[in-house]
Amino acid sequence: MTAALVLIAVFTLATAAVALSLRNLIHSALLLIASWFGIAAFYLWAGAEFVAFAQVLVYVGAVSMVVLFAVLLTRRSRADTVIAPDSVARAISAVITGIAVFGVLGAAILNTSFARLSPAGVPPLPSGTGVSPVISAPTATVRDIGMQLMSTHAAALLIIGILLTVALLGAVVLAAQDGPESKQESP
Amino acid sequence: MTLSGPLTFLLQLPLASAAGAADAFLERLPLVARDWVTSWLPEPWRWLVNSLLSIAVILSVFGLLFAYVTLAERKILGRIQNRPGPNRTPIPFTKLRFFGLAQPFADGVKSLTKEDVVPRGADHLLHFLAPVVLLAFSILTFAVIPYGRHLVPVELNAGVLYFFAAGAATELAVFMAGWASRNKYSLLAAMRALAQLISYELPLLLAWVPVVLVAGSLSTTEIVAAQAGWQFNVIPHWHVFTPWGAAGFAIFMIAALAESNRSPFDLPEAESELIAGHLTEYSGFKYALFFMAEYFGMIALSGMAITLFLGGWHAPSPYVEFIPSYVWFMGKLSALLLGFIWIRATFPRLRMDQLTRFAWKFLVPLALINLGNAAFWSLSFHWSGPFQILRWLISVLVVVGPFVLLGRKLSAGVAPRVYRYAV
Amino acid sequence: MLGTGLLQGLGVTAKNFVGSFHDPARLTTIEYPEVKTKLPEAYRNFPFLVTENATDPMGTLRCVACQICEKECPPQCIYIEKSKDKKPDATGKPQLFPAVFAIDTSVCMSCQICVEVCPFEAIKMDQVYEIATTDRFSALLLNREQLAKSNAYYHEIHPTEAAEVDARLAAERKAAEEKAAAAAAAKAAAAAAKASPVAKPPLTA
Amino acid sequence: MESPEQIRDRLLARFPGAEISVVTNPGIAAQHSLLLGAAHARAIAEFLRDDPTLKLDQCSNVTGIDWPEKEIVETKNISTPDPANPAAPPKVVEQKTKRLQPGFLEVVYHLYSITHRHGPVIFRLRTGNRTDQATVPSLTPVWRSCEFQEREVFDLFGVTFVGHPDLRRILMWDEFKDHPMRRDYVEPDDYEWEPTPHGAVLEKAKAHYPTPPAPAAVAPVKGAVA
Amino acid sequence: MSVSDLSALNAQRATPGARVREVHDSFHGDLLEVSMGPHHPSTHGVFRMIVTLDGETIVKLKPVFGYLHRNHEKLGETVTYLGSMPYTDRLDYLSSMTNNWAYALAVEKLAGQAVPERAEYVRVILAELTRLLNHTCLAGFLMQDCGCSGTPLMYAFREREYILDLFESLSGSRMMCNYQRFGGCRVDPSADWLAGAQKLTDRYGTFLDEFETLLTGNEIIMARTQGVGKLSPELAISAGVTGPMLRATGVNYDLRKVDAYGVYPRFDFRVPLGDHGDVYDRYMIRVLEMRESIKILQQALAGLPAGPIMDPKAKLRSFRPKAGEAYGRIEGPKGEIGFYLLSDGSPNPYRYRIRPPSFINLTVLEDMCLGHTVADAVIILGSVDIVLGEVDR
Repeated sequence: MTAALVLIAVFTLATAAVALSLRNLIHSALLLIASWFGIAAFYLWAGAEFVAFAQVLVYVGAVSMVVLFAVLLTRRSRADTVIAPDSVARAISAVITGIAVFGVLGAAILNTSFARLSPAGVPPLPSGTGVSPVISAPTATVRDIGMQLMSTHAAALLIIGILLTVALLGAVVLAAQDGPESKQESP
Repeated sequence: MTLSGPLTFLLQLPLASAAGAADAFLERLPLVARDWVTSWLPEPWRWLVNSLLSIAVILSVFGLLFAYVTLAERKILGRIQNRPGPNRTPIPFTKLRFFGLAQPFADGVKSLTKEDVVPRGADHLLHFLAPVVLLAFSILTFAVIPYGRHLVPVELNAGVLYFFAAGAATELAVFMAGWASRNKYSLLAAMRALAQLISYELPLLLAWVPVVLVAGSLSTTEIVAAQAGWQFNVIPHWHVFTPWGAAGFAIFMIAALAESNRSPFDLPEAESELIAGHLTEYSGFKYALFFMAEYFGMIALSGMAITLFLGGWHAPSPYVEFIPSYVWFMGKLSALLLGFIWIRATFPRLRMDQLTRFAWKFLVPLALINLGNAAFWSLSFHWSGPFQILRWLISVLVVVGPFVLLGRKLSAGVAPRVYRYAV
Repeated sequence: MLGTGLLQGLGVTAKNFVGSFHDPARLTTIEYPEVKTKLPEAYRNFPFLVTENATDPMGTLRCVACQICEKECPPQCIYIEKSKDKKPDATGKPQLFPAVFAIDTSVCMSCQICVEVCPFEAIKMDQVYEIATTDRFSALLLNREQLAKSNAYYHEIHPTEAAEVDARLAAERKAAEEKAAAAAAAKAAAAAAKASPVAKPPLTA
Repeated sequence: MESPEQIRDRLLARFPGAEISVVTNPGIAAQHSLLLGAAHARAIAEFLRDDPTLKLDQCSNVTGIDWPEKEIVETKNISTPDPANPAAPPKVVEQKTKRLQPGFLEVVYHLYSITHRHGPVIFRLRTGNRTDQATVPSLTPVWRSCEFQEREVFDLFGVTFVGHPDLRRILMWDEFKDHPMRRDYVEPDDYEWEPTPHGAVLEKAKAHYPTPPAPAAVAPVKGAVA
Repeated sequence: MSVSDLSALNAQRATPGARVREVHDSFHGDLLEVSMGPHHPSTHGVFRMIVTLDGETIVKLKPVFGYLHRNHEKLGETVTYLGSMPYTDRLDYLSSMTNNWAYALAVEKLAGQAVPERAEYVRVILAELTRLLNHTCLAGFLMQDCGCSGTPLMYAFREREYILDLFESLSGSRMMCNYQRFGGCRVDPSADWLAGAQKLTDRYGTFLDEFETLLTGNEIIMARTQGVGKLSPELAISAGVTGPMLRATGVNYDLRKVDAYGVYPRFDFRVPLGDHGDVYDRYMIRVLEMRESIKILQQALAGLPAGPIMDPKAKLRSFRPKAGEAYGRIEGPKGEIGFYLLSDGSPNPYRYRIRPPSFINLTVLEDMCLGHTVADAVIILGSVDIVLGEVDR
């Protein structure tokens, strides 16, 4: 049980760490995707089947493509090489951002009231396999998740939606600066 | 769905009950066989052997199916193109040809014995991993499809989601193959594959959401169960026989064509443009693995389409229910695969920008409208009598109207032309 | 409406699928080693040398080694060496014959020009096409003995053409014989006239 | 359509001082041509293309011809009447004069008018010699169809077209040295060795490859094989 | 050539045509240079295009050829006039009959050789059959380039077999016919052969109907080909583009009408013209031309006169035309195929030049491809209708 968790955690963290340290961007991206798989495995371990599959579907299926596209299409501009990796300002800003994100996430976790799980409720997992044939409880069904999202967390959902839309529009605006001359006549 | 009257009741009387069909010997045959095998083993081992057995059966059945789908594809393509197709491979050491039935094995032996060429500049690890990852994920998708009344390898609450999550990882392998090959054509193919995946993932997902909405579950078995029963004993309650279901099925199949890189969406391996796309630098068995994974993907997507829209393993009429459910499943699967082959034989390939435009400007809006249509359908389930006709009318209109309008927009500027002559 | 063209296309392919099972005009494939097409009479492949008599092929070659075909051959694949001595041909007239006659079939492009320019009807086009060989060098260089085939064989593969050729040759031969006979007669007559100046000249002249 | 003489006269009126002459074709086809000097060629070409009565808008064919240097022996019969006896037939003395005609390369253009549907109007440009003055003005800016054809003439004949936008070899590879369509071109002798009934090729190949690769295949004509 | 040179090239191009787009601004990524060919499935032989891509958009395209170069013209100078005839088969091996005819026509012009009427009719029949063959195959190849998994190509080849059977039973060879001679044709077609040709002519329209049902109205093909590879009539004329490609731009120029060679003026046929000059027009013009060819075939087969097939005065051996030069051209299926012959009175031509239509039609390949994608370049090349035997010679 715990061994599985340890395995998953080591896998996730190791892939993430190696992804950070590699020089080859494509390898990093692929390892990042591997670590997302680790996270999905963790969700599975915790019995959150829906979230696990959604994680794979969204992150591995879609976000990874965006990442790979970004890596492949971005031109290696001179700006990258000018900024030294170990400049103090960068390090400080990175630390501040990191602490802020950690603080927000930690606060969210601490403020969440988890339903009490009886030990029996934890699904029996064959150690190491990660996928169980039958998951009985806690059955947070799709219907429940939908209800939660549409009632309790409707505002958050809306805000996230707006944020993503704005980001999308921003990306479109950035990408559309191609100018009219390249507008290709299409049938 | 609920239009039941005395007539239906009378028609249903002489038929065997569903329970009777479920207990038929042929229906239970796979289970009986499995239990017979496991009965030789001590109790603690049985669950493990049970799972291993189902894995082995799936792999062998679909492996064989893959082999013969390739043969069928070549033969049907041949017949459509007015040639006999491969028919000369004999049974080894004999002169018996049997229409070339040994061809897939000859192909297999050939690809196994071929030299595995890896380009010098290639990323060897990724070049090796790509077919493995692809095949692994394609096989994973087989886990949740209900092949028969009692034949579901794994029952998951979020089975449909699992299926598409596993399927989504396959294009990653295509990208790995394209990128690792160190070939410009392969790289272009990889980019195309990524763009194609992003474009068609959305209509593919949106196409089955209505099914989940109506069936109220993400579990494949429950979705199949929701399609049980017949109208007047002739029209099955399959989702495809509703306006939203028909539209959803069409969208799903088009997106499935794109997801499995089949013509007319076979751009990542467009042979006239990109040689063999991401497969350009693959040879021998790795190539065969790619090939196999591609067909597995096609088979799995067809299986999912059957589960979601074509009533799963249900017989089309109670009069033919004596035929076991898995036979019905395989029959439907063959029909869909035949459709894939037929389409491949007929249609030319789209261009990249047309491909993405078709997805974003046509399929996605249609799928979204279809979602609303399904919502309307499920909210109006209690309408009856003349309202039932109204319900059908509205629903059909919601399908056909946007199709015509969007189709007109999509094909704007593209029309047959009239030519003038100089005498 | 969008898709009608595609549906029509599917209809056409379906029609061809069904048609390929029953319509011989659609499924035109012939399974080659077992079944072979009937070659049209005009079909040509590599050239061969016509001999009058199958029992003595080298003795009755029509070829008189005039080397016209060697000169006219566009890819220059014919190689001829004249004989030193003369041999009587079919009509009994002494003629040169080819001591060496080789055709490099790896170069020959089956254009039939040698046949057309030959004034003696000595070289004709063959119809044998299963001539693959594992020896790329000497096996593709056909010599006199390999090239010689009988006139009967020529009749077999190109009946119409061979009949025409034979008729023409027979006419030529007849004319030649008549000419020779006439010449002989004239000679005899001249001799006779010389012998007896009062004798009348022959009427057949 | 105007005859070449008429075109020449109009051209001379339009471009005074240009070198234009009519080259008569002695053959049965009688497709006579104009010989243009290099100096005015481009301007004349533009005139031919744009002139409303000619409107030769399509340059159908561009080709080179190699005229190597050759010795022309002209035989002249000089009859000298015998001064002593004027009544007698004059004495005929054959006098041979040798003349060395310098070699040059010629580029022939066949023009047609799609607008007026007439043609061909043929004109020729000549290079100064076959070596260092093998240049003519390029007419690619006038007719696009000359682009590849002039490259081909450059490649195969070695005529340099001044003003051609992209003058590279087109059919031979870039590293190739000679111009194969010239009449004094000597083919390279690096043939792959193959038995052939023709001695010349065989000798060349043998000279290039001192040891024949396959001893089994040396005999050019083997004995009778049934 | 670097990107900065492109503007120089553009400036030098006096004629209208697409311009090489300069992509050097900060937004665009590096250009990708892809060498398509010589071993590429869609280059119709050993042909190479060096394509510079911005993403998938073509910013530069340089055709490279010569892989099949055998100096055909030099060969023609070393053999007799008759000896070049079989070599012309090997130029454009899909249409050997029209190549034969073009060469025979040029030699006949050079030597002043008359051709009997029956031979002229037979030549028209064979040329139109060749046109059917060539255009059908082209449509098949073009659709193959569009990504039809071989189906239209196979249908095209099925019909081509019937035409090749006719060629074989007449000339003895399916593709290397070597049939025309100076002053007529080599053999006289028999009544059986003419009946076979009539049968084929009668059923070819049915085949074309089926072929068109499969392709012409197909939305994907229309979307792929309409508006792609546009060629303006001005550029087409200036670049010497001929044949269906020229007529697809709307220029009414068919040598069968313009030169009125052979007995073409006796036949009633029309010249289809396109208005857009794109790939679809080039495909459709060929299909419509095939229908006109069927009309010509019907008329020619009905009106075939009796008489000799060879001019009795024609010489086969020791053929030496008078010194002089001649340029003869006909409307081949791919465009104007012409032969320029220069005789110095010897048995071999002093200069033997072929005007290859597909070579010259390739001049505008880059202009048509700029701004389109790789996939379009493939079908644009397919619509030009090249045969490398003729391009490289």
